[in-house]
Amino acid sequence: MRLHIIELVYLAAAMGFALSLKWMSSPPTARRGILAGEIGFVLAIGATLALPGFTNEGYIYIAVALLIGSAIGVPLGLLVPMTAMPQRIALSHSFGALAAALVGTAHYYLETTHLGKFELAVLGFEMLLGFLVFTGSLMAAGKLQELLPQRPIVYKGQNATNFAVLGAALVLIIVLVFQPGATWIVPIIAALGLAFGILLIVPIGGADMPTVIALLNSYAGLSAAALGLVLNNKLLIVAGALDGTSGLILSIIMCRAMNRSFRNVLFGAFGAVDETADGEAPTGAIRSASPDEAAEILKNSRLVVIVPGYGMAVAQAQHKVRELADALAKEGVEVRFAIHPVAGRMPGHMNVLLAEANVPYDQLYDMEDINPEFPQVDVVLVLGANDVVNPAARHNKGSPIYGMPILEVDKAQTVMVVKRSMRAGFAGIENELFYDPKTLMVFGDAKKVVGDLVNEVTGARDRVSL
Amino acid sequence: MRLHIIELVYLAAAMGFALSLKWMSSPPTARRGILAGEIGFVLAIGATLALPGFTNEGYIYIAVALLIGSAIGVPLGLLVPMTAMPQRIALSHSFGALAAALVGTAHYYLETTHLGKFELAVLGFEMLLGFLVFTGSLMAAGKLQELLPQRPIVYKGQNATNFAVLGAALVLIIVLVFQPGATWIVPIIAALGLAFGILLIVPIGGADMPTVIALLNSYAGLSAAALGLVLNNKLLIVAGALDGTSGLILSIIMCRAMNRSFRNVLFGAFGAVDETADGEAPTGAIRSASPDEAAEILKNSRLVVIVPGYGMAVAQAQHKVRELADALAKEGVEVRFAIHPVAGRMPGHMNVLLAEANVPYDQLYDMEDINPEFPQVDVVLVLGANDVVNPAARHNKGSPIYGMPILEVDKAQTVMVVKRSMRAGFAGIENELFYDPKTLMVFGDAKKVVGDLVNEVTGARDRVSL
Amino acid sequence: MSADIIITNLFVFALAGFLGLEVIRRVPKLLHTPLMALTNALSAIALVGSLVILGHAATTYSIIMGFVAVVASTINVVGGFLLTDKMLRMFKRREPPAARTQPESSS
Amino acid sequence: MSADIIITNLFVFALAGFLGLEVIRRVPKLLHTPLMALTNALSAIALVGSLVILGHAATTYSIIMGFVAVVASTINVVGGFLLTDKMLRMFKRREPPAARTQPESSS
Ligand SMILES: NC(=O)c1ccc[n+]([C@@H]2O[C@H](COP(=O)([O-])OP(=O)(O)OC[C@H]3O[C@@H](n4cnc5c(N)ncnc54)[C@H](OP(=O)(O)O)[C@@H]3O)[C@@H](O)[C@H]2O)c1
Ligand SMILES: NC(=O)c1ccc[n+]([C@@H]2O[C@H](COP(=O)([O-])OP(=O)(O)OC[C@H]3O[C@@H](n4cnc5c(N)ncnc54)[C@H](OP(=O)(O)O)[C@@H]3O)[C@@H](O)[C@H]2O)c1
Repeated sequence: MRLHIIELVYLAAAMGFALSLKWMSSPPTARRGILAGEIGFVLAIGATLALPGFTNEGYIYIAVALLIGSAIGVPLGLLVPMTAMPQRIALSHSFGALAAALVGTAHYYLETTHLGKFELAVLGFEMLLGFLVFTGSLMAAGKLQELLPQRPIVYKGQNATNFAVLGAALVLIIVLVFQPGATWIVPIIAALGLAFGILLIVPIGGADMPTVIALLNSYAGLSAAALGLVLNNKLLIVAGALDGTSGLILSIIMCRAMNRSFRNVLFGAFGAVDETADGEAPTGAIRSASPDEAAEILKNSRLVVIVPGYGMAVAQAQHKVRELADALAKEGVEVRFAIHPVAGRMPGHMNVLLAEANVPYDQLYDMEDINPEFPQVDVVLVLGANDVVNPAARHNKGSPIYGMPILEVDKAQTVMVVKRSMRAGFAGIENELFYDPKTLMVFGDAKKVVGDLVNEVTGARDRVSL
Repeated sequence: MRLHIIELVYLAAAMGFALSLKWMSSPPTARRGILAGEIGFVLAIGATLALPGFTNEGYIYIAVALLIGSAIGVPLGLLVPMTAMPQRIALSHSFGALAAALVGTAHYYLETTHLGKFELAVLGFEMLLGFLVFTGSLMAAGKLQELLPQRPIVYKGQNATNFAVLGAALVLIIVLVFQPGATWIVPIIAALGLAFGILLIVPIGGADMPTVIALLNSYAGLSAAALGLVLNNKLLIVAGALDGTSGLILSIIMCRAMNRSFRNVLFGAFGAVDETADGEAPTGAIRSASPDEAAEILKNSRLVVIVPGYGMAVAQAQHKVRELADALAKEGVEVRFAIHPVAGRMPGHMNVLLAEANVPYDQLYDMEDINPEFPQVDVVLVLGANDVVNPAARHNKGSPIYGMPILEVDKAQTVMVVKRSMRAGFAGIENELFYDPKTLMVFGDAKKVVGDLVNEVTGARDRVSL
Repeated sequence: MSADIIITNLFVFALAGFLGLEVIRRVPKLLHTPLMALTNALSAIALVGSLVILGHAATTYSIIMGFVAVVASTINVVGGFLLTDKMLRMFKRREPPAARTQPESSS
Repeated sequence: MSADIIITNLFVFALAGFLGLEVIRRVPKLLHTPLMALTNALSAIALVGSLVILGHAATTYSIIMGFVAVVASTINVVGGFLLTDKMLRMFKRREPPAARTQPESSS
């Protein structure tokens, strides 16, 4: 009886998860979505604790573990700056995956004798996936946090190695299926999974990390679902399936936006390798301007479009940017924000940053909506964006980003680019836009430069209003 | 083993059903949707026939039954005119429901001894629902086909009677749960279900039938799902659930469009009764015109909006209407169609008819899109529509349709109404629009009138082109 | 039947219902009549159950009931699909294609 | 475990996956980062399994593994939800409300 009530509570929890994703479909309902998800988890945990067979010491351990977990989780959730979001997400992925992997392993050792072929196969798959996502996510986090080299690390026979490792793991799983008692196999599978996770990420450039993270998310979902199959726990299955599809869709969307073949990313390295080959470097003189010159031009224009990029995130310049937009608006200048789907390091990265700075989200324009309008735009202010405004994507077949849809800022009357140097963006390629005669480079840290611009503009207004 | 393969085939079939509904989300994919649904059914039938325990005579019976069913189904599917669609759908609902009810009953008698409490309860509910939908759908079909009186039949103590019947049935189900062996109960439940189906529809006006049909559809889905619970057949559960929600959503949409409280319809009669009370009848002179006068006006205008209604369906005038639209277009007149969500007798009824007449569907405008434009419209041609253009819905609090969103044709420069008489529409109420000084009545059968209009317009063109 | 099975089936029911809500909500007004026809066909899924009853041909009663059930639901299925198909075949769009009835992009 | 259970679970998996596709497809670009954070939290559902392992406290090994698992997944869950909530609280819209990020009406 009790078991059945628990099952029903699980059902409620599953519905809660589904609702939480459904409600993410619009900002007004999104908060409710979180609530639904949280309720789902509370129900899930409560019901689980009500399961029979828990020992008293077990409950104590659980209490301690939950406390420790929360103690670490709360700061991780609240203190991490928005700019560190991608690595933050990657990191906590690794935790979830680790848990899944360990549960699978423990289950194997506890139930060894009672496991059927199907369960063993799924279990092996689940452990492999779990450990793989664990190290993979750690690697991804490291690369994004720049603890590890961003650039792809490639060596001869790389694919061979990867396939070998993967193959070995699969073979061992098959062996396990037919020799359930061969407990020595499991640690090896685990080791191979851990190794494969690393090998898989090593050759992938930083620019692909977000895609990889979404993909790892979907793997994590799969392993959760697999665990659910083994434990015959439908809640795990549902949550895993929802999670898996979501990760999958997000990575597909990202690939589209960067027009990378999904296959490439799906198999991680295997193909992403040539990502960083340079197109022929553009040359010529560049025009640079000082903030006060820039401010002059800005406040004498009718329509200004601000294109934020990863640089704004690094510089934490979003609040200053908001001030600038307001100041210009006061000057009677119309200001819009153009958001490239993969600007920054996560899908929607810029949206979150600008939201943090209280920029109303209906002031942000998607690429499709704004591109046709650039010819009417007086000034485009490119703030620490680079690849997403690189015209090479349109015409330079040699360029690695060729074909990726970009914000066509070079169609505007004037382009101002705020960045610290001539250094390349994440894709690691030159950007001819900077050499375009209509382009003005304003060198410096985004936050600093924008701050100056604000002062110039407002200062100017004060004089006027005398 | 075999059983498991069958289960997997059922899973595939279920996915097919889900896909078929998903693909109905746009005309280009809709055809594919049908295919998915058909494949789903083929798989379902094939897998079922592969189940063990079928006797040879059984297979023979099945073959015969399938043949007979198809022999009747084909003409029913191909020959029924589009105008008879609602009753057609109601009719075939009754068949499906009958099948569900009979299967439930037979299952009870075959398994009496092995049935648990839960199954008995669900089974009772399933039978009640099935038989209820059976007679209910027949009634609805009858009313729509005008074999039965359209007007609600109300008598004192009606609700009491209905509740009594329903209550009795529920009580008997409870008894059955505790005395599985009491086989005498089942026929009574069946009888009560059949009776309740009739009682439920009797007091509902014809205008509510389509809503009722959608609702019965959703009930049918529920009973299928219930059957699935009893037979532990997940395919039935999935199909039933999909079906149930779809019917539910459609009826809610219809209620919104006619702003009837959903509760009213959900409990059928219970409340719909006052539907036909008249608002105060408008009076005054009416202006009527002959087809040739009308044609004159039409072809000298720039923008004409055609508002089709149930009358067009009755008169089968859709093809002529298309001709008229083309003829006017040749005269340089811009022609649009304004479709009210509940024009006709089914949601989307007009869309189907006009599609049948090859009117491209992007020439049809939804109410929300066209309403703001009426002030710029020279002539609105109201073709056998009535309630959906009745201004009383906007201002006459007394009117039963008060608050129902309508096509605001009275805002246009000129309104032409084509109908046979001054008789009321489905809601059975007067329409002040006909007495509006800017309105011209063109009396006659829609097909005939529109035919004349076409001749006038084209004829005129020929003269011009001499 | 064991309560586990019942609960699993409730899971299936809940998920399918949720899925139904999500997909049906996206069907444009334009296609509501075909949708009704299609779901009408689907509602005859009881055919599966009918086949089992008739196939076992256990008792005269069950044979009669099963026979009627199979015939009835077959009518519903066959008729329903033919009808829906017939309707949909009529829906045409004028060139150049307009976007208003397209599904929104997956992003 | 009996094949029936496995197959039922496949049903559940398939339906949930389908449902996932349908709902996620509707999430606007605007909310993709919060979505990632949310699904990240959900992906720690292994917490349920971890609790069972640790709760039974069967062997030292299982206790250690379970303990680590519970801690790890709790971090993920707690952190994930807090983060998502923090993000979403930032999203504001300017008056008057514009419609572009609204979900489309249910018809
Ligand atoms: N968003 C996603 O989901 C996603 C996913 C996968 C890959 N990516 C990749 O990430 C890239 C995003 O393009 P993006 O244009 O946004 O960024 P980007 O191409 O990486 O360029 C960022 C630029 O900002 C400048 N910058 C860095 N710190 C700065 C600071 N403190 N102040 C001012 N400028 C600073 C850098 O130039 P300096 O060093 O000279 O200052 C750099 O050129 C694309 O290649 C995209 O494919 C994104
Ligand atoms: N579509 C749905 O899903 C749905 C669902 C539930 C209820 N309804 C109800 O159905 C009604 C639909 O409104 P409606 O304006 O489309 O139709 P209506 O209000 O029923 O009016 C139809 C009009 O067409 C005229 N007519 C009938 N046969 C004709 C013929 N052969 N030639 C010319 N005219 C003819 C009739 O007037 P004469 O007799 O004078 O010719 C009648 O006034 C609404 O009340 C709506 O609430 C619709």
